[in-house]
Amino acid sequence: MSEARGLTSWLTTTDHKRIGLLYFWTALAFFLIGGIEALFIRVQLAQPNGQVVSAETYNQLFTMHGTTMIFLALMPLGASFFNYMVPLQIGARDVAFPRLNAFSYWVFLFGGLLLNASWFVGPLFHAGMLNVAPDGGWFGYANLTERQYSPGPNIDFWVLGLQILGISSLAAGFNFIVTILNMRAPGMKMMRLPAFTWMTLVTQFLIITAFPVITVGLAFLMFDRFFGTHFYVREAGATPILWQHLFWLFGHPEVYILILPAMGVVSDVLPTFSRKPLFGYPVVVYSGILIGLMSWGVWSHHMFAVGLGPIADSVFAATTMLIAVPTGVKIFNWIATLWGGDIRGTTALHFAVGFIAMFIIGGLSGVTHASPPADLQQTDTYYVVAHIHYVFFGGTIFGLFAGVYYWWPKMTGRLLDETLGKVHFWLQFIGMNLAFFPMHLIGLLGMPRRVYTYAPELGVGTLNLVSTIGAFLIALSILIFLVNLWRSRTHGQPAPNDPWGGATLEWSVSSPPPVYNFSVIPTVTNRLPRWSTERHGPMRDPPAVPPEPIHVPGGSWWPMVAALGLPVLALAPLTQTLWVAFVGAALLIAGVYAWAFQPFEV
Amino acid sequence: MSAEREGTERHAHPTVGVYLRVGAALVILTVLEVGVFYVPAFHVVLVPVLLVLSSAKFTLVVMFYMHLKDDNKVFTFLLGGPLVIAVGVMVALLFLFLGALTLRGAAGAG
Amino acid sequence: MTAHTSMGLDNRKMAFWAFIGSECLLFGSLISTYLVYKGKSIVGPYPPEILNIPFTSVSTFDLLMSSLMMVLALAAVQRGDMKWGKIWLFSTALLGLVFLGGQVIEFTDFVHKGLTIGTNLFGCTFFVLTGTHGAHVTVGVLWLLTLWVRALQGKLGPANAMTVEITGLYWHFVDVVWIVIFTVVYLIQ
Amino acid sequence: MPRYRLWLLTVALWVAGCGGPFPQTTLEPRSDFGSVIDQLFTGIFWWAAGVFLVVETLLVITLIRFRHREGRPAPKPTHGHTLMEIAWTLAPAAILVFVAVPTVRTIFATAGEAPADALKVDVIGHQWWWEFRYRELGLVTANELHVPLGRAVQLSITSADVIHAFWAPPLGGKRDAIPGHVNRIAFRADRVGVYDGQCAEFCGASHANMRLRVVVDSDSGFGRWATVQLAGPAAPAAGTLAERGKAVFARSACIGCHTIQGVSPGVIGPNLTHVGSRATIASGLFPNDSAHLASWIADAPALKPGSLMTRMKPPLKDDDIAALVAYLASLK
Ligand code: HEA
Ligand code: HEA
Ligand code: HEC
Ligand code: CUA
Ligand SMILES: [Cu+2]
Repeated sequence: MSEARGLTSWLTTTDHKRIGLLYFWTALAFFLIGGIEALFIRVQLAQPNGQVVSAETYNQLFTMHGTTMIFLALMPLGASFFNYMVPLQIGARDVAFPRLNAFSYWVFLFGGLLLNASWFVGPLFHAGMLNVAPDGGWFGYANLTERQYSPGPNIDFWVLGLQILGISSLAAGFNFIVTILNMRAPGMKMMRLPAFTWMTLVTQFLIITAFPVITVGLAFLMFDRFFGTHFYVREAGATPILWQHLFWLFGHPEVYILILPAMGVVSDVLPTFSRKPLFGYPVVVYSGILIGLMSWGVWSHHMFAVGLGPIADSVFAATTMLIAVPTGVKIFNWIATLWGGDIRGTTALHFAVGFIAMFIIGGLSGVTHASPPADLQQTDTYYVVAHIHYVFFGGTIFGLFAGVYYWWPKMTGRLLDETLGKVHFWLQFIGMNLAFFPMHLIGLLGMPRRVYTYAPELGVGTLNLVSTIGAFLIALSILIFLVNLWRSRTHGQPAPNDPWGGATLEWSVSSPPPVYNFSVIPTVTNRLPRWSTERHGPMRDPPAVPPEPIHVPGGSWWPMVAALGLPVLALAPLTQTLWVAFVGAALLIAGVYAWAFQPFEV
Repeated sequence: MSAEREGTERHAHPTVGVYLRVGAALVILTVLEVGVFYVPAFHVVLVPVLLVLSSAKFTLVVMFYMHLKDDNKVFTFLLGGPLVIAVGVMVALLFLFLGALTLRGAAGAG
Repeated sequence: MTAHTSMGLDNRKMAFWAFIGSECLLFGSLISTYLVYKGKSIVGPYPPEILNIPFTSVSTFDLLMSSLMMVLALAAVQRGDMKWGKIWLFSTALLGLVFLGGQVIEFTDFVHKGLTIGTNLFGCTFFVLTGTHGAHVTVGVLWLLTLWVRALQGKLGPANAMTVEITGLYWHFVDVVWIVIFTVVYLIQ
Repeated sequence: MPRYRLWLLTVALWVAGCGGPFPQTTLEPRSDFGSVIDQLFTGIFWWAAGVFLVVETLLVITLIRFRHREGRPAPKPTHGHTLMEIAWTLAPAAILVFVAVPTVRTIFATAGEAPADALKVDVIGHQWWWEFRYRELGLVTANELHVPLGRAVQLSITSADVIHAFWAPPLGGKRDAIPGHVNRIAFRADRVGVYDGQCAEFCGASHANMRLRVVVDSDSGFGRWATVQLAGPAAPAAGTLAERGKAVFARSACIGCHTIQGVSPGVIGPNLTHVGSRATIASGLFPNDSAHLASWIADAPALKPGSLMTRMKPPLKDDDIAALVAYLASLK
């Protein structure tokens, strides 16, 4: 029952909390990599005719920046909270399939490593370093990504890496759907779930429906590149537009996959720090579900310049604009939650409020994109880059940082420094506005995105310089955050069970929680179990010592072995060696069989 | 943990007789499908008829062999939700590609 | 298992239904592509010249019957009749193998008639769609044979009925997908 | 110019340390197409600005008014309010009507249909340059599109390789150039001038260098230009450097890729029949002067990463290059 230590215990762990921490640190590392790539981009663009990197390197930088931030930083950072918090919030001892959970993590790690290995392995492909990283943009439009126009291994890394990452997300998706539906503590009805858990559930539904579509799109591209099919080849009667449809059918739900968890965090943080229940909880939940559903009907708004015809454009414009309604409902309910509250300005609250303030800007620029004729002037310019970063950075990153400052004490048992936290917040807030607001103007003044250079005559040199300065302010703020994490490990005050006075179950256990989470599985009688409202008093926390011994399942090597099979399989086409494929398949099959027949109980 | 559990896992599964009858129905429907395909008189309505027949087969297997008919509604939702999305996507893509939504031929070429 | 869950449902079964939901979009995308590219091939062979309806009808019949065997296997295992359980499990796998054999024959025949995966758009979409389905059948056959071996070893009994039920869900879903493919690819030309 | 534009531009100019004028700005439309889009955007912008102001103000007021103070009584646990929920669902929906209606109207107004007498030009994107074909005039040119003032122009846009996007911001919105598809935009330019643009869809190594220029001529100016372009290339005078250049051209690899009417039929690169009449070379990257022409001919990929005009093998001799430059410059 005592916790195992040492490297092996981490490699074989099936404990959702440890897997959550693994996700956290890995995602943070990838975030720094993606951020450093962004800094290179910004340095190159700081002035016209920049000479810091070559055109080819620049193209790899923005492709890897987008891909890394989306698939390797933000999604897994969300996953780290799903892992750590969802079982605690629903009163469970672990997720439904602990070993599948470990498998998801290892697949994610290996997929991320494979993608990033492309920076260094140029020499293996008779090219220099920094030459074979993916360079087709994060949405890899065919037919540019076909072998004919991208002959190197660059796009191969991208296709295979994304396929592997998709498997990780899908596995986690099934796992968390079952966990949330089926592992709730007694009395934890669906409409008593914390808002974060609800948004996690919606996110997982989007994942299991959206990822198969990109899987198919990527498989076609893979077959085209390796096996001589012509799915996107005009000369064979096909059209590259098919790729765009398949990609954005996935891509649009994907951006909501990235924002919904952050919205969930905010919906949990605001009530805690304004000492007031979430205003209109059912409405917030339903609007989240609605956003998820509607995200399936808007994908062609990324294709307004493609020429789908006026009727299709009108239909997609209308569906896209409609999404503003449920999103607005959430914003107003958050403000109403704060209204009349007793707002304590912790760092977590700063970030949550920062989310609201900045996401509105990103959402409104989204609405200006949603008008197809207007978008004809905006699409593929820095105006869209501004939108991307207001929703991703102002939205997802602020939301997730709110989560970090909120849950860090729970996850590590140590408090973060609030002063450093506020310095981090304000620097980041100023930095992001300096970095990304000018991009609106840069775009409207005619600078396209994905250009490694621009002419001085364009007149946007100074605006770009401002943007670069903003990016470095963000970097500084992130450094301060890293210092804060470090200090918390060495000097951080020990965290009590419940440093903030939270209403939900994760605060009822110690920080960090014991391996078995709950000494006694709680019985839930209302939506705010740890608060007293006019209708009920607070529940009693579970005892610190379990009244009867609790069986905790041991770890397993097999999820990692099976996961290892996937990157090995991917090496086969990359290196054009058949036997590698057999090794990979053997690892995968052996891993799965050993895993299936290994006795294991939850 | 079992306090709130009023799960209804153990539904009586259909009897072997039902399985056999469904099997027979599936075979008959398949024969009908192939029959329709070969009879020229039907060719005007071939597509709708085939779609109806295969949906019937689909439904039979899902309802009886996969027990969705008497099983928990969650399962119906887990299949039905994505299925509706999938069919919606399929219809939308057909419209977009066959140019039915375009006034001019721009996208129709695809 | 069921004793521990909030909805009183088996975790694995629920995960499997979610998986099947997800597969709907996988096959949905593949079938959409097939339909969207229908009639867009620039060179032959074209579907009517090459598809063998009588042959595939037999394969379809074979797969339907395997579904029937599968439910019979489940019914047998549930009532503890492991003798018939083994027989039905094995016949399900066998019919699956027959289907795969049919597919091998069909593919070889097509290649001989000049249709490979790279010949034209029909070849691309047809082989990838039916090939993906075939891969699913292959996994199913391996799974069924694993269960059958476990049954022979006496390690499969009524206590494992849920495992058989889940295997069945997978198998029937693969069958259902074929029902759609048979109609969309073979009959609606 | 609407007032907000002045404000926006002032801010921009101020921040930019007077970086203007902005040759690719979308905010000063120079065609009917551009103006319609601009009006639509202006309307939406104001709605968005209004929503922004109201919601952010509300947020800030809330934060100030309800910030923590010692001794404040515990807040009332309000759980929701149905009427308010309905109100803030309907209000955005109502606003969106005012965005959606003009949007749909503009979609149909800008669908690319031009009157029958429009000047029709085929635009073909290549990695990384533009080809323009005037079908009715039987005229082919590259990278610099000439159009007459005030007359409707219809562009039929497609691509010879990967996806590009044709974009000349002052004249209106962009459209993708997609292999196998033809996209159309129609506009009527309303001021004489030279307008910059560039490819807007990522298309590989030199996407950033795939620029273009649209020259809006007066009606007579356009006629004169067309007449010159229609004529064959001027034959260089005997004994000049240019004449030697023509000979070098005719025996070099150039003929495999470039058309010069009466000299060579190549179609991989731009038509050079009147290259001397263009203000820029290499899709708007460099001024068309002898220094740039010379270094371009010597080693194009060094000037333009990935350029498909590969380095000549064996390399041309310096005096050959000088001759070529003289010849090309003479092709007015
Ligand atoms: C977290 C990610 C995220 C989120 C949440 C959104 C949200 C939205 N997005 Fe965004 N989008 C992206 C990420 C995201 N987007 C990315 C990454 C791209 C570019 C991809 C690429 O090309 O690389 C993109 C591109 C993109 C485009 C294509 C642009 C182009 O390439 O030409 C469009 C077009 O319609 C669009 C629209 C919208 C809309 C309408 C919303 C709405 O959901 C916003 C709704 C929110 C609000 C409107 C604010 C709050 C509401 C109120 C306060 C109520 C009152 C409001 C009104 C009455 C208007 N987005
Ligand atoms: C998903 C989230 C996300 C996030 C968080 C970011 C964050 C940032 N992005 Fe990114 N961006 C995208 C998603 C994101 N981006 C996408 C999808 C694209 C489109 C890609 C495409 O076109 O294909 C894009 C494109 C994009 C472009 C356009 C490129 C182009 O079109 O040519 C630019 C340009 O400035 C940019 C800048 C930045 C900057 C400055 C940050 C900053 O906020 C980054 C801040 C972080 C750091 C600065 C890290 C901190 C590091 C340190 C403190 C160093 C520590 C060092 C060690 C420990 C060794 N991004
Ligand atoms: C391999 C094919 C190829 C050969 C050989 C070739 N060119 Fe080119 N040329 C191109 C292409 C492609 C472009 C457009 C490149 C770009 O702008 O990216 C081009 C562009 C040009 C331009 C600029 C045209 C414009 O309008 O901007 C000039 C001038 C030119 N070539 C001259 C020459 C001369 C002189 C030679 C022979 C010494 C030559 N080319 C040989 C392919 C070729
Ligand atoms: Cu052509 Cu970008
Ligand atoms: Cu979108």
